[in-house]
Amino acid sequence: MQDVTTGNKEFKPNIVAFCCNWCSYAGADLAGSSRLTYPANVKIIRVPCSCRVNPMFVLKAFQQGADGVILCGCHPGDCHYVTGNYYTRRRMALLFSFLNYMGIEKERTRVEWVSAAEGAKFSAVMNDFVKTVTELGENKRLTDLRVKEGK
Amino acid sequence: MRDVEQKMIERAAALLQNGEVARVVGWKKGEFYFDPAPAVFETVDELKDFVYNGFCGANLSKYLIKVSKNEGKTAIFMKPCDSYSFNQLVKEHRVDREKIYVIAVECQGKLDIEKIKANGVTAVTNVEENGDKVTVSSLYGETVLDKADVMLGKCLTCKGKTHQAKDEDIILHEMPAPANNRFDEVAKLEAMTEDERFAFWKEQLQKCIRCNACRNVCPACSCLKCVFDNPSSGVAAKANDDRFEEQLFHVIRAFHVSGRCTDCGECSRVCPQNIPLHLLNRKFIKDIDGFYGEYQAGETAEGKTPLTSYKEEDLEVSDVFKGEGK
Amino acid sequence: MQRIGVFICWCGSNIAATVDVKKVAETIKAEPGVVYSENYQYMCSENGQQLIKNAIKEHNLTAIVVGACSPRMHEATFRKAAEAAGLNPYMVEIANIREHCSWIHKDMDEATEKAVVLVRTAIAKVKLNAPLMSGESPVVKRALVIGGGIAGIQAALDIADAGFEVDIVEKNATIGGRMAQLDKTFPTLDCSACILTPKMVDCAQHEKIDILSYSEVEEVKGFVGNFNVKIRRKARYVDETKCTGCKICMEKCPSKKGLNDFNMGLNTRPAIYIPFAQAIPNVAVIDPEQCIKMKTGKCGICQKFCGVGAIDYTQKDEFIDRQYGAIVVATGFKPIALDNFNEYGYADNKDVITSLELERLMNAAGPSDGVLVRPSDGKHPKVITFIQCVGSRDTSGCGKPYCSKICCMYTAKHAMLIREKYPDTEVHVFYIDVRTPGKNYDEFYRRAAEQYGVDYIKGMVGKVYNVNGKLMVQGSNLIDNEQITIESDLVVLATAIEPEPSVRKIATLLTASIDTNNFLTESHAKLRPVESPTAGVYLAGVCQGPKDIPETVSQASACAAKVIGLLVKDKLKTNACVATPDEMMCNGCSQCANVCAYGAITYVEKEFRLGGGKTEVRRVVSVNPAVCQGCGACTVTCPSGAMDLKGFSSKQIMSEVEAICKM
Amino acid sequence: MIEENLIPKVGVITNVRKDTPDVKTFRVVGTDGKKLFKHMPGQCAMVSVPGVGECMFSITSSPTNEEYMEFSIKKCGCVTEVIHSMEEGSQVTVRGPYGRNFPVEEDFKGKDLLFIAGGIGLAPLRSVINYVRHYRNNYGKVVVVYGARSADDLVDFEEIKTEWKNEPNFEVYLTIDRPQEGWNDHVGFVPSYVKELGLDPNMTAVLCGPPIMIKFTLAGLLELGFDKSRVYTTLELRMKCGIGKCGRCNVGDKFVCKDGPVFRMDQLDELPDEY
Amino acid sequence: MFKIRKENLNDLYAKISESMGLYIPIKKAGEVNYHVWGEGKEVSLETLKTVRSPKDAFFPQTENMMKFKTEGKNIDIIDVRDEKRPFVLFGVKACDYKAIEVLDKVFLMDPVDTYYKARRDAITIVTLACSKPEESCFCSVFGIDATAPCGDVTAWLDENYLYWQANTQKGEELTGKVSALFEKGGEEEVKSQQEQTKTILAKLPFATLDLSRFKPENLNELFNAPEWESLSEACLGCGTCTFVCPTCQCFDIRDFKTRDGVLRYRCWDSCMYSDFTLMAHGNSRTTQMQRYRQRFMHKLVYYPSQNDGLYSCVGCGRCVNKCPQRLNIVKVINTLGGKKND
Repeated sequence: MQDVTTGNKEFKPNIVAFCCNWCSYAGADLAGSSRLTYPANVKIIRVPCSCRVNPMFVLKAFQQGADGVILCGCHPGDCHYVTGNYYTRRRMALLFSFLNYMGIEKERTRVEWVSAAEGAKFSAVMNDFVKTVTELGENKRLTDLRVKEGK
Repeated sequence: MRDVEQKMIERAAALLQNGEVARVVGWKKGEFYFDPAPAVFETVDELKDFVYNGFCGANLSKYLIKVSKNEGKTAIFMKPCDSYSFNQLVKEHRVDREKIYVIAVECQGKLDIEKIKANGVTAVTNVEENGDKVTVSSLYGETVLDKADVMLGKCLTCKGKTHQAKDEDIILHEMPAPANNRFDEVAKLEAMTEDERFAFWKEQLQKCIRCNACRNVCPACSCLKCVFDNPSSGVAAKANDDRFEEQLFHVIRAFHVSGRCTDCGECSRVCPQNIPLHLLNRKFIKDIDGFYGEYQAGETAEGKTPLTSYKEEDLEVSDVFKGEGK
Repeated sequence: MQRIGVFICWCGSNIAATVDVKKVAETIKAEPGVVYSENYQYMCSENGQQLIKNAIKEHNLTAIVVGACSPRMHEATFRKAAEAAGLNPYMVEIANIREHCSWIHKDMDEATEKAVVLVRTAIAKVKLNAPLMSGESPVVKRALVIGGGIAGIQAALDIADAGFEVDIVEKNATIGGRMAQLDKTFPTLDCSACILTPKMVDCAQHEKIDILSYSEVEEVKGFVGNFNVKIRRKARYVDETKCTGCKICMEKCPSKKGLNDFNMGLNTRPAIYIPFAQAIPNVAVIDPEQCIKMKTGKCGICQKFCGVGAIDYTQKDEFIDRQYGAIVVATGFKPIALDNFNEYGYADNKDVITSLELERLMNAAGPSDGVLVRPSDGKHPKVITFIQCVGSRDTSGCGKPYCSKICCMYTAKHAMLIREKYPDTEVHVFYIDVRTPGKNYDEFYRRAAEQYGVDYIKGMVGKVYNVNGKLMVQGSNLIDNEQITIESDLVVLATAIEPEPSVRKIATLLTASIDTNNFLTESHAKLRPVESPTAGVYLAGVCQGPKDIPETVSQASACAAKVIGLLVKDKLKTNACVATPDEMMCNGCSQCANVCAYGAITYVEKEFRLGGGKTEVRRVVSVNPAVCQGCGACTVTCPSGAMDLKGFSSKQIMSEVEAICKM
Repeated sequence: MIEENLIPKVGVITNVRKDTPDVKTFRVVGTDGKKLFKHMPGQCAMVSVPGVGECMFSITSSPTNEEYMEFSIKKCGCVTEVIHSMEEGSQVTVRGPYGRNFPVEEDFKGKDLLFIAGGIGLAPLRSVINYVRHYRNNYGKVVVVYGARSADDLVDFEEIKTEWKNEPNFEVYLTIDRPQEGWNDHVGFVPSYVKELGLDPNMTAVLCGPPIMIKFTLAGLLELGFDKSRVYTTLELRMKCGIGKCGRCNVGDKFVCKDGPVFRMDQLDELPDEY
Repeated sequence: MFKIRKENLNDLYAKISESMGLYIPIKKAGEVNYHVWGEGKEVSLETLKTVRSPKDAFFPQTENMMKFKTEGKNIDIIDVRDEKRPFVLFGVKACDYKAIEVLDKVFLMDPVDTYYKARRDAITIVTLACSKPEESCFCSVFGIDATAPCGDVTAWLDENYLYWQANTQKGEELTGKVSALFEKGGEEEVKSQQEQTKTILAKLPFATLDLSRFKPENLNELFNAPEWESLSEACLGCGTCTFVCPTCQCFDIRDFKTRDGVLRYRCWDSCMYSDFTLMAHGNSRTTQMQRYRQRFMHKLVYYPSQNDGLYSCVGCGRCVNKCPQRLNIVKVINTLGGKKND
């Protein structure tokens, strides 16, 4: 891990992005084929639908040292599975509000709707999210020291 | 309260005697006035130990999951708040309503022996309830306390005195409902800065010894195997080896019961370290009310929960923190 | 433990230019579980696939990871290759090191490092993959075509000719669609009605085709091979089975002031009407908003005169449920509203018309019986100016960013027809570009410009205004670089087209995705242009993108071919990545069933053995794998984790998370 | 210096043998190629795959084998599944030896010995039997009765056929539950076979196998006149620490890992019925 | 005997902390537990019972044991124990001190638990006599004198002074380090406090508990007693009693995956948990009654039978106070112990 405080090297946040297979993953593909760049520290996990993302996965990511977690899904109403992202929306609204209630910085979590046609949006969202989290700094509040000390 | 207890014993005896029910779930005398324990009574004879007093705070509804599997009908004494949990259990098919006979009983708010002791009274040998006052006898003398000061936390923010399910009731006195807004404490935390909230929960959760009392007492935690006990879940743990695990356990537990938690307050009551766990669940309830319209779990035994339903015009996740100004 | 093979693709230079593929392959060799790691120029090529097959056999691989392009591209390819080598196809994972890596990163070190992480992540997942088997589900041998325009008609006829039942659901009172409104068609100038109406009649007479006109799709459930569709049959107030199409009611109806939609509102029609002479079905319909009887309760004249007693003012909407194996969406288009284009004076001047209105004015069955007259005064226009790209290729936000594709050609057609029929008419065309790709198209346009003397002006029109009944068209001539004003009698706007608005609802019902312009998205822009991403749903005509008649017909036939290919199968392989419950952990709470959009979850009472010879009956979940689409909504709803998703199990996703964070 | 008894040693798998469809025998040595530690017949060791878990297994090889240890492991859970997927060269961690051994140097000496095993139950007995074979002169007659569901489920069949059967004053009786093609030996359940054999009740007996087999075999032996004080068995209970601290294997006033796993039947009688 | 004014106790803590760690009851987020002392911390010696017992000090709830580094197929084992700095455990009540003896017998008995031993060796224990026992206390039943605990140093506290008496070599060493803060005297005050406390102790409601039936020879009879069913009926199967108990010592050994290897740690476990005895092919205790019975049988019968009649309950009463459903060992003793009179 980079030590942010020493400033030896620029802090590069570790971002986990969960993307639904039908819209957002395809949107990310389109960003790729359109050569719309975003930082390499965004790593995408493909899930069938945003509603597959269990809060446990989000917490797991933070535990393992992610600095930001973003979920991307089809726009509400356009879910490939009809209603999946409606549930995602409720679950994540409540979860993220709750995490913030426990003092976890609200900027570390985000949900964005990105359609298969929105390669540009995907790239813009990722750039913005990386920027926000970079400004926020390392995730220290919701992380497992045992994991990091391993290094 | 003695008259209520007397009536309860009479009804229990009658129901057992005429074979309407095979057992009665209630509370049993302990070593003191203030330590009755939940119990199942199967014979009239056993009812000699039956007790109902200000220390019967325990929510009995969860016991029905196990007890109602037995042959025959089960009668249960239920306080207003317990009836919400009961409905939720019926809704989730954990308890067969047909096999339960609900006797709604009066509740004037329950007492907390730890709060009594926190008033400097120790070596308590007896407690007497007299209306608004509580007289505590101890080896070191006698003390009179205001009942309002020594009530269980959950009773101070009582949801109301209406039973949500009943087959009959034993209500002999009026039950005044308290005026507290149960979301005040949550709002107070919300008004803090992120840093303050973090510090608050860090200190509170650091006390957690992972005894699982909150989970095991929770009527909404009725999984056959909890994810935290399941080695293949990826989050199983027996203790909090790192601060993260304190957070993980309580976040996931609160999420899992969100939309299902009736705010019965048992989690906070049983916590040996007095962590205000209800404030976690209550945040979800407050948010659900705020985001999706008021919802009280356990008000009915039917319908979908807020997390298993949706509206097309639901609040966007990005709007959750809008207008917060922090 | 798995014996994993890793295959890193260069994709020519697409990946190799920014990712050090050899280094990735080398680094990955040290990963626990990896027994083989290789890189190759084109993994998806025949040779690349052979390399994978050989490695699977030689090294006894139990799972493979391919670091290549998006799994949306070649996952199926590599799964097939693995299967051919005796491996379960689901023991394949793809690390997307092209779209998600090489194409978006420039720095070689950074991209290489990320590629390694992505491959490791795929390895972490594949370690937990289990061989999956697809189930089977029966196919209902009937197709639904939504939309009865030329696209729908063509698709329905082709499918029906192959021997399958087809229902056409058309929201209007007749099939025929936009093409029925056209006069002539480019580039051959044959009469639209002459080529369309026989097809309409074929539909009506085809024993395999059921036309559900004046109907709309209300609800779609189910999945490929097994759609359950609820259709609203709107009340016509005329018994379809009795009406003979004699039109006496139309003559007798006292309320004749309804705008005639078919003629783009250029003339009126009675409250009870048959849209046009060749309508199919040739059955009247009452407009309840206009009908005096329905509004006031008095009148009833049509009922009196109807010889067969077909009129029924009390008719209600009816709902019918039908099962289909496949669905074709052919909902068509409409010209955009011109509210944002005041500069052309469309709202203020009757003689500023759209091209589709011109079609009706020129049509023999149109409001002016085919005589070209000005809508304002019925006089023959001497100077006609056409304005191209009204609302098309518009980046200002007022119109549509796309090219509507058909305007150049129909304007050339209009100009040519006018010049031919009324040689004394002066015809000007303002254009930005003239786009005529297509067989015989450019020849057609040149004929208009060269042989018919149509005045093509490259330039934009700034303003159309009325001076004493004359339409002043003020524009720029970019060739001569001058501002010009043309005094015209009639101005025709080549209005952009957009998808018929009802497509949004259809898309939602079908869970088919839609792009920012409301065109339905095809599964792949090049390789799967007629399939929607929703299995069993196909797209024909303008609902998918602007196109002309020949293209629409081709696409409709392509759809039909796809549908036929589906319907000839007796059974379909179902999704293998379905929800899978652990009954031992399920407490039967029903939360998961509440979020299942497909009704795939039910509950059963089941007896379980406890220790010591005791048993217990518990309510436990049961998932119908033929119905489950594998979204995973249920898995998160289940607090105990009793519900998991094959292919995307919680353990798999969590180990992906771990691998990603392990940088 | 107190011996570290909770920190394991690294063991290298040098040989994997598939005994039955779900039993494999793993040969393990230290990273230096030598035997990890000394042990006595009946003792156990904790074998672990870091990150997966730790499990107690009886050491199947005889203490007289100075080169390596063997563990016969039946696939029945998370850890065993991973171990089963291991190949030569894979590493595990091993700590031990734990528990009391069979009294081979005390009570067994000079006695006629009867070994009765069912299925994987032969694994712990193999260590004793081979120990006895090694010090053959210290013991009297040896009778082995071994049964399994089918011929394929018999562990160490090769060794039994080629070595044990040829040992002097050493009787081997094999049985399988159901008839099977190519099987010319006895067919039937172990308990009934034991009774059929009419064994000498003065022998010292060692039983190991599934609980149900133990129950009925013991009843059979008692019928034949065996005394519980001369019948031994070995218990398998969930053990964690191996040194009698963690409480997991506590039954009555005994810790199986420390006071067992070898118990005499009369000792077990004193314990509450919870093992 | 030495004494120190109460208001100077902070100096004492500071002095001790100079050279050693100091674990002392400290109030944090409303609850008193043993924590490392530091300037500004709210020490609460008056608290009769900390929520968690002082057993944490040598048998912490979680303890890292070793690390495995894995590279390819190779495993490296790394002992992660650090040198145990000597520390003082301050304010241990008589019952809790007795509990340490109970734990010692388990962990220091051959084969020795080296993790426990390392911590145990590093600790100097300062006990504190009780002056205000409460209704849940019943240490006297186990022959414990709450007014005169042992330990390396024994201390007494009254309104004005803390009194200090070294009992062992370790205790003398500690006294030497801090003696500058002390004045001599206090024997009289201590004596009178002890007498006063003893009269209360004799009056405590549980002072007359009868343990006579809990003997090894009654093992099977007690085990098979039908009363266990009703006794355990309300048990939630949580670990509260176990985790607040000063003598419970069950633990689990678990692995945690870090970035580059596996951390093996041990943590408290509870025989009340349904998965305590779960193994791949079954569970030897499937009902909560069995698990409930195990805990109390172990405390009252099994442990004494292994350890010359020493009970593994010290009457601290924590479980009496903390059981969510008000079940406890006293109810067990009264219900099963009363049987001999029938």
